[in-house]
Amino acid sequence: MASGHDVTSFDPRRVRADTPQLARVINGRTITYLDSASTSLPPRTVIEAMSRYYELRHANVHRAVYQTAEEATAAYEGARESVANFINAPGGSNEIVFTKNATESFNLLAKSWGAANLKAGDVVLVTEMEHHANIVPWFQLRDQLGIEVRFIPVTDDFRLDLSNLDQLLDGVKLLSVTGMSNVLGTINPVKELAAAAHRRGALIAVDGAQSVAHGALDVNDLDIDFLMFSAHKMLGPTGIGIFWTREEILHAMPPFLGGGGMIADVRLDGYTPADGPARFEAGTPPIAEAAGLGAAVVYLEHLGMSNIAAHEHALTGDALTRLSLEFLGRVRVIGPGDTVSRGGVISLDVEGVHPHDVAQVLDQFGVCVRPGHHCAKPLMRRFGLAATARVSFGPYSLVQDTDVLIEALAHAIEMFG
Amino acid sequence: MASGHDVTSFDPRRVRADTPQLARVINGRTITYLDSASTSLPPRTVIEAMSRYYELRHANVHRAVYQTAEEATAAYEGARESVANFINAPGGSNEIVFTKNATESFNLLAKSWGAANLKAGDVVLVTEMEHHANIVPWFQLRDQLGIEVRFIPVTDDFRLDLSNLDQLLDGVKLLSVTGMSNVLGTINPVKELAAAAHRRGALIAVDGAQSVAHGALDVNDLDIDFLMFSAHKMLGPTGIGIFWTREEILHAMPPFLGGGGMIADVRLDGYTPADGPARFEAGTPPIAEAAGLGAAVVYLEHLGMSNIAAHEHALTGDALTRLSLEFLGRVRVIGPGDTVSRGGVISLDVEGVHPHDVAQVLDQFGVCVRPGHHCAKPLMRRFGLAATARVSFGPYSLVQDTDVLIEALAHAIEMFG
Amino acid sequence: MSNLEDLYREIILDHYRSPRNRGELPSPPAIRAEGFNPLCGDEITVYLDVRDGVIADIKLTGRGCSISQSSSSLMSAAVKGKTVEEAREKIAMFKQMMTVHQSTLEKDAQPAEVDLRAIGELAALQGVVKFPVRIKCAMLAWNTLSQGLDEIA
Amino acid sequence: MSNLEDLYREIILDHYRSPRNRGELPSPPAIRAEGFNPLCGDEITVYLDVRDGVIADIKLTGRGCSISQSSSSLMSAAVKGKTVEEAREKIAMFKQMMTVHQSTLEKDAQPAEVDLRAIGELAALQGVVKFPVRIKCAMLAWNTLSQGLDEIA
Ligand SMILES: Cc1ncc(COP(=O)(O)O)c(C=O)c1O
Ligand SMILES: Cc1ncc(COP(=O)(O)O)c(C=O)c1O
Repeated sequence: MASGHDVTSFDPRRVRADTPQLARVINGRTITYLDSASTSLPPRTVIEAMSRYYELRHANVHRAVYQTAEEATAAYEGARESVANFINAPGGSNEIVFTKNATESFNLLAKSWGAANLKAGDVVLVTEMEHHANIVPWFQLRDQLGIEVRFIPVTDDFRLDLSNLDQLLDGVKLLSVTGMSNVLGTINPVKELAAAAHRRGALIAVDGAQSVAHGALDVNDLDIDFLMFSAHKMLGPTGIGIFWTREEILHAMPPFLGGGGMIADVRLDGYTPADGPARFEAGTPPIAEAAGLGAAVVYLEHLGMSNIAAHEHALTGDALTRLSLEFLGRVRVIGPGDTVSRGGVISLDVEGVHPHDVAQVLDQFGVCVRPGHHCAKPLMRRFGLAATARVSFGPYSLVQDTDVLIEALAHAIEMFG
Repeated sequence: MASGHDVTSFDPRRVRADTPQLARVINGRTITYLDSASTSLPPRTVIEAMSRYYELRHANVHRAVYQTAEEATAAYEGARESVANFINAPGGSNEIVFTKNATESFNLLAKSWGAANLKAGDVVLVTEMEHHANIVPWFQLRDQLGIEVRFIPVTDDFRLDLSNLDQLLDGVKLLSVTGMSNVLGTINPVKELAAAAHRRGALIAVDGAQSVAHGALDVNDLDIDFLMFSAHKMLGPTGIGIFWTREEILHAMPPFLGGGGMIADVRLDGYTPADGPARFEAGTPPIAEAAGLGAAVVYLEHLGMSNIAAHEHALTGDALTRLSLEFLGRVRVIGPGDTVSRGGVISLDVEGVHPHDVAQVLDQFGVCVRPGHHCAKPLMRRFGLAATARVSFGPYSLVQDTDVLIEALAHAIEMFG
Repeated sequence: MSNLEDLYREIILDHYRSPRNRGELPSPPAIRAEGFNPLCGDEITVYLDVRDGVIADIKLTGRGCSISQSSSSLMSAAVKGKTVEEAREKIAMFKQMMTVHQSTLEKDAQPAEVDLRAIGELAALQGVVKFPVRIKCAMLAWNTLSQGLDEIA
Repeated sequence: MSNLEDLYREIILDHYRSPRNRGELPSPPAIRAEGFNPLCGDEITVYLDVRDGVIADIKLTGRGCSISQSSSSLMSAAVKGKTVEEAREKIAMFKQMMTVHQSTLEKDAQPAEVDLRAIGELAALQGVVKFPVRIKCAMLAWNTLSQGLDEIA
């Protein structure tokens, strides 16, 4: 394990014991969950935070004076505080908007900030390794406003090709980049990219969907301007995402979705939007989900983010080594082969076995991996692939998971060999 | 009770026993929950459906071949089927889009269908009793496209003034109206309005947020074109809403939010949207929430929608009578005084006591009512009010709730008298 | 009901039932400031007749709950005849009473020291801090007064 | 592993490893139809040389999983030399095998009657119905063939 991690009681076996689904038996074998990049498995404390919420204090938030509604509001707003602390938002909870998922957060970025601040010819710079969530909203804005969407290429060794960065930044108003690729595992140099963008007068948005749960993400230290992520990838529930930006930027953003809760006044002839995060939270928000997210943050902080990162780093290094030793080139890793600036996502291309078939055979061993394009089709095309079989780790993963993975992979190869 | 209700085992006391929060003690008294119009309290079966989902089969949906992912997909798609049956969607589950709440559903209507089908000068006809969710998105579209937003007035006896309907429908492309007012309790004649709109070549959208949980809502029988509602008002969870429209309309609607899951292809130079409901479900959807919603539909169907309607109707009649007898005019009902075409929402204006103070005093008795403008400011202005204290019933409400309400109201009046 | 009596002290109910300094002043010359609480619809308009640095007269209109209305009535009584300087001090003190208490309540610490004599009748509003959603109601009049005073050139 | 062997029968693996009728035909005159499964990226292109109502030749290119590839190989073998009419019957039969089984599985009813002799080797794909997400893979080639046949004027 890497040194320098927090001195807390981190023990992946304890995390495993905390996670009910990991006790499940599938096809006669205990589940081997290797799909955390897709969605993570919540610990009991998160599940119970939501059950307790519904059992004791479910009520609509805001504007109510009775006790359960005050408690529901406290749970909802408390989660906002927790998230603000978790990412070290300089302006605190006033900078946290709750959405339904990271994808909605990107749409908020494009359709509120983008529509108000970009005009024909302005450039949004993304990368070839982005998730569709950080591509399609920009294409939509391009179709509407005539902006240019430019891509930073990816090198043959699965890193951003930054050799022409200065040129690529020409005319750029926003650089929007993933903190970590959900296909390659590559961790991008966000701090350096932020500095480069700012030098050129551009803002920088970071897709934190993959990075935020696997190592501390400090928006203040990274000096970024926007961060988007989802609770369900950080041991939290489905149905809630996060949009962060600095208070002064948020303050100037026009409303996106319209409805109750986001207004200061509505008349027969028009409306006045509310201030602060409320402006972007139209309708009844994901209240129980916020309670679950709050519990997930507490749990993650208890584990220690650097412990989680170190643990996943160690698992990844071990798996990369063993996959290469066991299968002698029949299993190709689509992503960096070493563990430098690399997270716990390992995309596999198994010679002669389609990813769907890999995943199907693995399922018979109770092993959960995801076949497909992982919502990153431009990246898949870049490497001439239609799909990969993706393995990904979480804080509850153990070396034993890799043992079963390798056993099952060997079976798949034999079967189709 | 009204006759003609389903022959099932409906017993509000059983519903109450099924609802954990109703056992809670607040300020020394068992809770009296009279805020179901704001959000309803889920029964144990709904809460457990979600816990079980997280404990056993949480996984991202679609595109996965392993067992828990198939189960998660089945839960998610199964909820779509259940909802389609629940509202009798003629095209089945292909017509059901899951959003985050009714408000997002309205934004989808305005920003996808509306933006594609309306042009400057076209009229969207709403009513003075609409929730902001059915007003603000139209104002946003007006600001963008120059459409006209027109209002059907409300009469002094709290009904839609339809005397000039034909004139009001002039130039109208869409009539968008609430099935039931969340302030007045007024139930609108949707079927007649649908016929009138269609005669004039307009489509009709219905805000089902209040109506859908309190009586059967059959889109086929009503002959409407769009329906929007939220799970959390029908004993389901927060974080999931529903958008329904007929398949041929849905098929022609352009995408709204962009991202993963809503595409058929993404290239470096553009994208091709997916078909069907998927086109409007960008990003990881509310999966656990769909499981909860599915359980809520099963539970509601088991109770029998017409039983619920009859029960709430009886409670409302009883409460209206007793409020008028007990307080001899000091408590004014802002809404129809009888129970004809009227649901279980009773807005109160207590002479000399501000709604906030009413709610505050009631809280001391464990009574939960909501003070405020209920996201219907145009309606409040229509009646010269800033706020009301709103009482609303659910299937678990009992006459005893009204007893406590009256006791607490008497105390409030005495205190401020 | 003890909590409730903390909130609705007799002085508050009295000011709510018989608000002091209701009415308008011709403006100009009077300064006119409007306050609005979008969450609950409370509204208040403050008219200030300031001469030689002294609030010679103050009038109020508006509507809202007992807390916002009694707070504005108490406020008007507290600043009428006072210098602008003194009024600003009262605003600061009142804000402190609302926020300091709130945070000490949260942290279970000792109540901060607010000079109750200097606050006088306003102390009746202390109970509000136990009801966080109502603090905005109590603050509305004071924020509006503050706005009005800022308009003095 | 019994489930798995139901899915991956030896015939399927054989057709996957040694696909029949791979290649292209000059088009025109051949009919060319493309199929695509956006969910998993499976692609297939079918070339049809139809003369006097008979599929004189058929060639396929594409890539995808063992199910989609073996299904297309089995399909090409099943329709080559057959009349368009007969090919359409095979398509209908295959669709029935995939959907009927699916619904009977769901309802725990008796398997519907599919004439296994008429289906021949294609019966090897029966196991797919137990894996609902893979049915799309098996159907891809057939849907694409159907598209191609529709293009015959
Ligand atoms: C009539 C009506 N329409 C729309 C809504 C909006 O629902 P949601 O807040 O769940 O989006 C509500 C609930 O507040 C309502 O009562
Ligand atoms: C890098 C990345 N960005 C964005 C997303 C979108 O997240 P969500 O589906 O929760 O909106 C994902 C997850 O699928 C992801 O991995």
